[in-house]
Amino acid sequence: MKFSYYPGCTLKTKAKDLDAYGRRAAEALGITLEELPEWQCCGAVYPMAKDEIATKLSSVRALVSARDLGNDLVTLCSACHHVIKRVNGDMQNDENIRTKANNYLQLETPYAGETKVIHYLEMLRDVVGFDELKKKVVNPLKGRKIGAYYGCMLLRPSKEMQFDNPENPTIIEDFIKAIGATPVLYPFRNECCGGYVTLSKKELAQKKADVILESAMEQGAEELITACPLCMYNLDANSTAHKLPVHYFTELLAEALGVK
Amino acid sequence: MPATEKELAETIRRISGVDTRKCMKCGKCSGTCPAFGEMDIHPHKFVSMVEKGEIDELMQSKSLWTCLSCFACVERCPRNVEPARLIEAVRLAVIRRQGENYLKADQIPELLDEKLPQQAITSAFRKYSK
Amino acid sequence: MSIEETKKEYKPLIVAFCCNWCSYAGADLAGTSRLSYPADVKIIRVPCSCRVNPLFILRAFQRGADGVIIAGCHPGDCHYTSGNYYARRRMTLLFSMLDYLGIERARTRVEWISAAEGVKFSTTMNEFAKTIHELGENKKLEDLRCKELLK
Amino acid sequence: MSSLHKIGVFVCWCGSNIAATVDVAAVAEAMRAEPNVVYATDYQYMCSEGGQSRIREAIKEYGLTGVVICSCSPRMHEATFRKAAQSAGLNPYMVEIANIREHCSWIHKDRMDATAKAIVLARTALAKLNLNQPLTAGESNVVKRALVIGGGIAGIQSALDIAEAGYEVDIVEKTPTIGGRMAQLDKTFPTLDCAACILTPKMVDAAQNEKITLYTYSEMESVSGFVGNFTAKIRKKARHVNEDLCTGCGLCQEKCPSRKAKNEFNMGLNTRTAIYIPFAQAIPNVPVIDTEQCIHFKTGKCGLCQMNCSAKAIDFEQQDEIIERQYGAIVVATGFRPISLERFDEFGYSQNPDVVTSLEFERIMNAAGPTKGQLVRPSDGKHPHCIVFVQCVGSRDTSGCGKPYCSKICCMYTAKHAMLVREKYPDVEVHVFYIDVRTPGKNFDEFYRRAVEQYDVDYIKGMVGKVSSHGDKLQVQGSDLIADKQIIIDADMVVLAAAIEPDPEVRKIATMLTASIDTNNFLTEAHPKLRPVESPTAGVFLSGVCQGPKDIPETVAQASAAAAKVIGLLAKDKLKRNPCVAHSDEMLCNGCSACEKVCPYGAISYMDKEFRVPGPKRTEIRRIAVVNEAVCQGCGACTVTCPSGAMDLKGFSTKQIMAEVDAICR
Repeated sequence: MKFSYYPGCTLKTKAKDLDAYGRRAAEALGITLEELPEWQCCGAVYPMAKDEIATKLSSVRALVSARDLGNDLVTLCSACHHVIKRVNGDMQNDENIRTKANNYLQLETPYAGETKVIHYLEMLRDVVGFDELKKKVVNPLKGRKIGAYYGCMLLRPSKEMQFDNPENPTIIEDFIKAIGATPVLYPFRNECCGGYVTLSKKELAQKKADVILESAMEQGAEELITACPLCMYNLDANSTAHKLPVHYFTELLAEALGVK
Repeated sequence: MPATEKELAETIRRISGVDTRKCMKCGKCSGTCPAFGEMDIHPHKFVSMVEKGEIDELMQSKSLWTCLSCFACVERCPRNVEPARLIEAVRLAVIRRQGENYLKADQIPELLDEKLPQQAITSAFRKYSK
Repeated sequence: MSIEETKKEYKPLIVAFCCNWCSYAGADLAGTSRLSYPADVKIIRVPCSCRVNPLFILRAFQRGADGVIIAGCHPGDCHYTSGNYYARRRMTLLFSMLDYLGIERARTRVEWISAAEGVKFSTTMNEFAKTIHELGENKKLEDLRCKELLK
Repeated sequence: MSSLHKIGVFVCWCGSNIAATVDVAAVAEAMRAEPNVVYATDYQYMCSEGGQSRIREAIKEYGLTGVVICSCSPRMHEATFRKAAQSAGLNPYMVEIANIREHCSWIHKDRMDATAKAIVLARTALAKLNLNQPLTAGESNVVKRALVIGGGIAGIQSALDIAEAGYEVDIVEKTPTIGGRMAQLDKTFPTLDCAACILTPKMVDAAQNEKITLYTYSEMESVSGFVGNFTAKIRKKARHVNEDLCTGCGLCQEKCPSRKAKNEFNMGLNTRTAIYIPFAQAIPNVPVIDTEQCIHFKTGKCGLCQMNCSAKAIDFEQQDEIIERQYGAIVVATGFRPISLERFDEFGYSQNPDVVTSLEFERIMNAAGPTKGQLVRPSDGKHPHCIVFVQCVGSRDTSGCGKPYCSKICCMYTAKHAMLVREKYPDVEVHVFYIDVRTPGKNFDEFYRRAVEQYDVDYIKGMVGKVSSHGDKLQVQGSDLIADKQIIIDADMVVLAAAIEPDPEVRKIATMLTASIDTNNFLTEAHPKLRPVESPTAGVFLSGVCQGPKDIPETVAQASAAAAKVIGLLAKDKLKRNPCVAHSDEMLCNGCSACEKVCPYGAISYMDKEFRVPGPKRTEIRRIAVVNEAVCQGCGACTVTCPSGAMDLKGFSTKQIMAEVDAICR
């Protein structure tokens, strides 16, 4: 099974682990992730305004590039996934954006959202299958009580992201079960960590992260996993009161598959 | 020539793509917003003020810079109103004006710490400046 | 009068066949709710969309109609159980023939509009009238003798 | 032919409804110039006695052979004008309506455009009328028996009223007992009398009334026929308990070892046995075996119920039974259910047992419910100290997760619940999140105000954004719009006023009856104001929530109204049939059978008939189609299918419709 792979900027710098473990685990699962040639930064936030075209072009380029290679596109960073998936939706459904983006890019074949964008977790669920994954685990993480932290970007808006039930998601819990650990459900797993506001309003982000950690600890989680470098930062480096170890989910995946 | 408030309101509605008339004023957005406490104009009021065309006041609002873009209001709105899009549109109306950037490049270094991911800087730049 | 001006004054002629149970009632509801659509649309009441003979549509085009729309109950909701299915099948065949004859596919339409869908009735008619207006006058099937006779 | 016609045209102003946008005098003037038109006039209200007498007088004075009325929709007043024409000696089918109100004056603003269109519509009606033939409606018999589908309060009330008038009624109820949703309720607003106390006597009345037959645990298989003469097939599902032998002692239920099935009557809050009577006052008081739960049906073993039944009523071999019956009228009373809350997980319903729906809360508060009326939390059986009610959960929701309409009953039952809790347990703090409080109804607003002013219920204008568990509390985060604050309440229970939707069975039944249904699965009434209890399908009547959300008083009122309509129908010995039926021209028919294949009613048959022909043979026998006018419903499917053009529809003939097309395209 071969996919085009979009790592994104942060995975090349501060979140190298997220990327490296992700690649190793994919290899162990028999999946080839081909990094897109010459990808550009997705912009990290989805430009919501209807008249923002230029800021969407880098995502369109990545999408076109995957299409031309004939591959589905796998993302790993939540923010990149959010941006690329929604821009792809615009290219499918918003005639104005589609026309303008195509006019600007002057492609040989105009792009209308043909590329299928899936997140690494969706790949595990829908392509590999959690039952299959379970069979390939050599080092089950028995006894570990792990809370899944979803954050915002993967789930919302659910009409566009089509990722999981936005209010009661289960994909990461199913993942945790597959790698042999025990998922801990807690109600704030889909609440915001504070996001980019951490840059200018640290206290606000801290408050948000603390609430999440508190909720997870109360339900008995001993560690958290996430798919987002910014969530990682807010929960790990930026929180004040409650401390829980936070990992990228790919790290645990690699560990379970014996390729860490 | 600077745009009149009425023209501005029209622009906000156009670039946000939001039909504020669909709002039934239930307040679920404000019941849901994780940044509510840090906002001066709360999501439900934001929608109502766009509806009424009170854009000048919104452009001064703290809420523009505290919205986390978490899309909880969008997700839970029973009428598909999407308040986050309105906040983004007003924010754009501010930063698209010459010299009105909320965050300037030379302010960045002092805000950084070694663990902060690039993603945060890029996001903040996209959200706060043009 | 310049060509531009004549174009502006062009008022298309649209014939709408509406089934008595759903779409005609839907049109009534559009009226009761004061949901406007262009006066170019004229409605003929039929008991069921399956009463619409393809000949009626040909006749309309011959007599200079610019667009014809058939509206019936939603699939599964036909007052006569299955009439709208017949209508759908017949019209699919007829429309492809009309297409072959050079009558643009967009000049003909089948829509399902229930008695409760006044809004849908009006938006459908507005859209259709707009489409026909953009397509302009239909001259392909027009039988000029008919016009002569009527003069 | 057309030159023989003398036609009168009457243009209605409808007060200002038409006259404000259409120049009625100009329409009359234009019509006066049309061939065959001998008289044209306009009048303020054509449907009034004054208007009708004008029509009658003109028919006599000018010897009119046909009448065109330019007025409101024919769905509104066609029957009125036909009657007026008939009373002046004109065949009622020589009346045509040009709809210049709903299809013209109400939707167009420009007076020129509207007037021009009104003239075209009037000419179109005239063109059709020129080709009209006088029609005579045939008659058919009325079967003096009514069918009521659904045995809730709506169905029971309709059945009782019909039986009271002396007609036989059958009730078909899919669950094992009649009673419906009302049987699940505790107290009823705004009087707070107990639901069981007012419902169970009615259930008993229905069971004991000799004119009423109950088919419980039964479902509709099929319906055919038409007003006055429906044929219905009812599937009486096997109860595996003989109704005639069972004494209702309940011993079987006591002995049954399979006790894991969710108790539907208690909204799944507790369990029941495999053989069960839904509740103590069930009618009939005969248990039913849930074959999916029963050990005997699953493994062939057990049989404890049979061994213990002294009446020998348990019958594992019992089979479904199909009952076929004729009915003159049908009442649909299929009721409602609360919507599924799977798309509202922000309220934590699926994740926390202490978040309940209002109907579940109703069972908790009910003295005969799973907690014997003790207010306790489902999770730990503890007494709650703070309860939050959330209104409009899934109502007025256009996001696609819920229903776009107001469910109508939630404001009142929430006020009732809040009040009952405060009255019984003054220590419990009660908060209600509301968007609007809607209390139109007699003594309704007073009731709601009592909850606030007398019982200190805290009404908060705002909506809950999220419910999350926090220790053994539920953290309710919501907005208080008046204070412009976000508030957090630590509650012990959360009660969600879930939107209601028609029972999903209604779709199947509507299809059977060819009754129309709207986008929300509510049955459509023939006219939203003037014919609110009739379906557009003749002989089918609507009762209760299947037509739209309503509370008990409204449901009972509508049930009685539907019954009155049924009684009016059954009181007739003969019904006039629709004369607009298909007719085959035997000289053109080649007997190909194409029409028979498309007829949904089986109204077309074939016969061999002898015809005179030129030549030495003199006669020949040909196969021709014959339409049974009593069965034909006049859809016209056959007319288009007929390859030889022999089949035509009276009142909507090919020539008439062609003439209408021509008139529009003139």
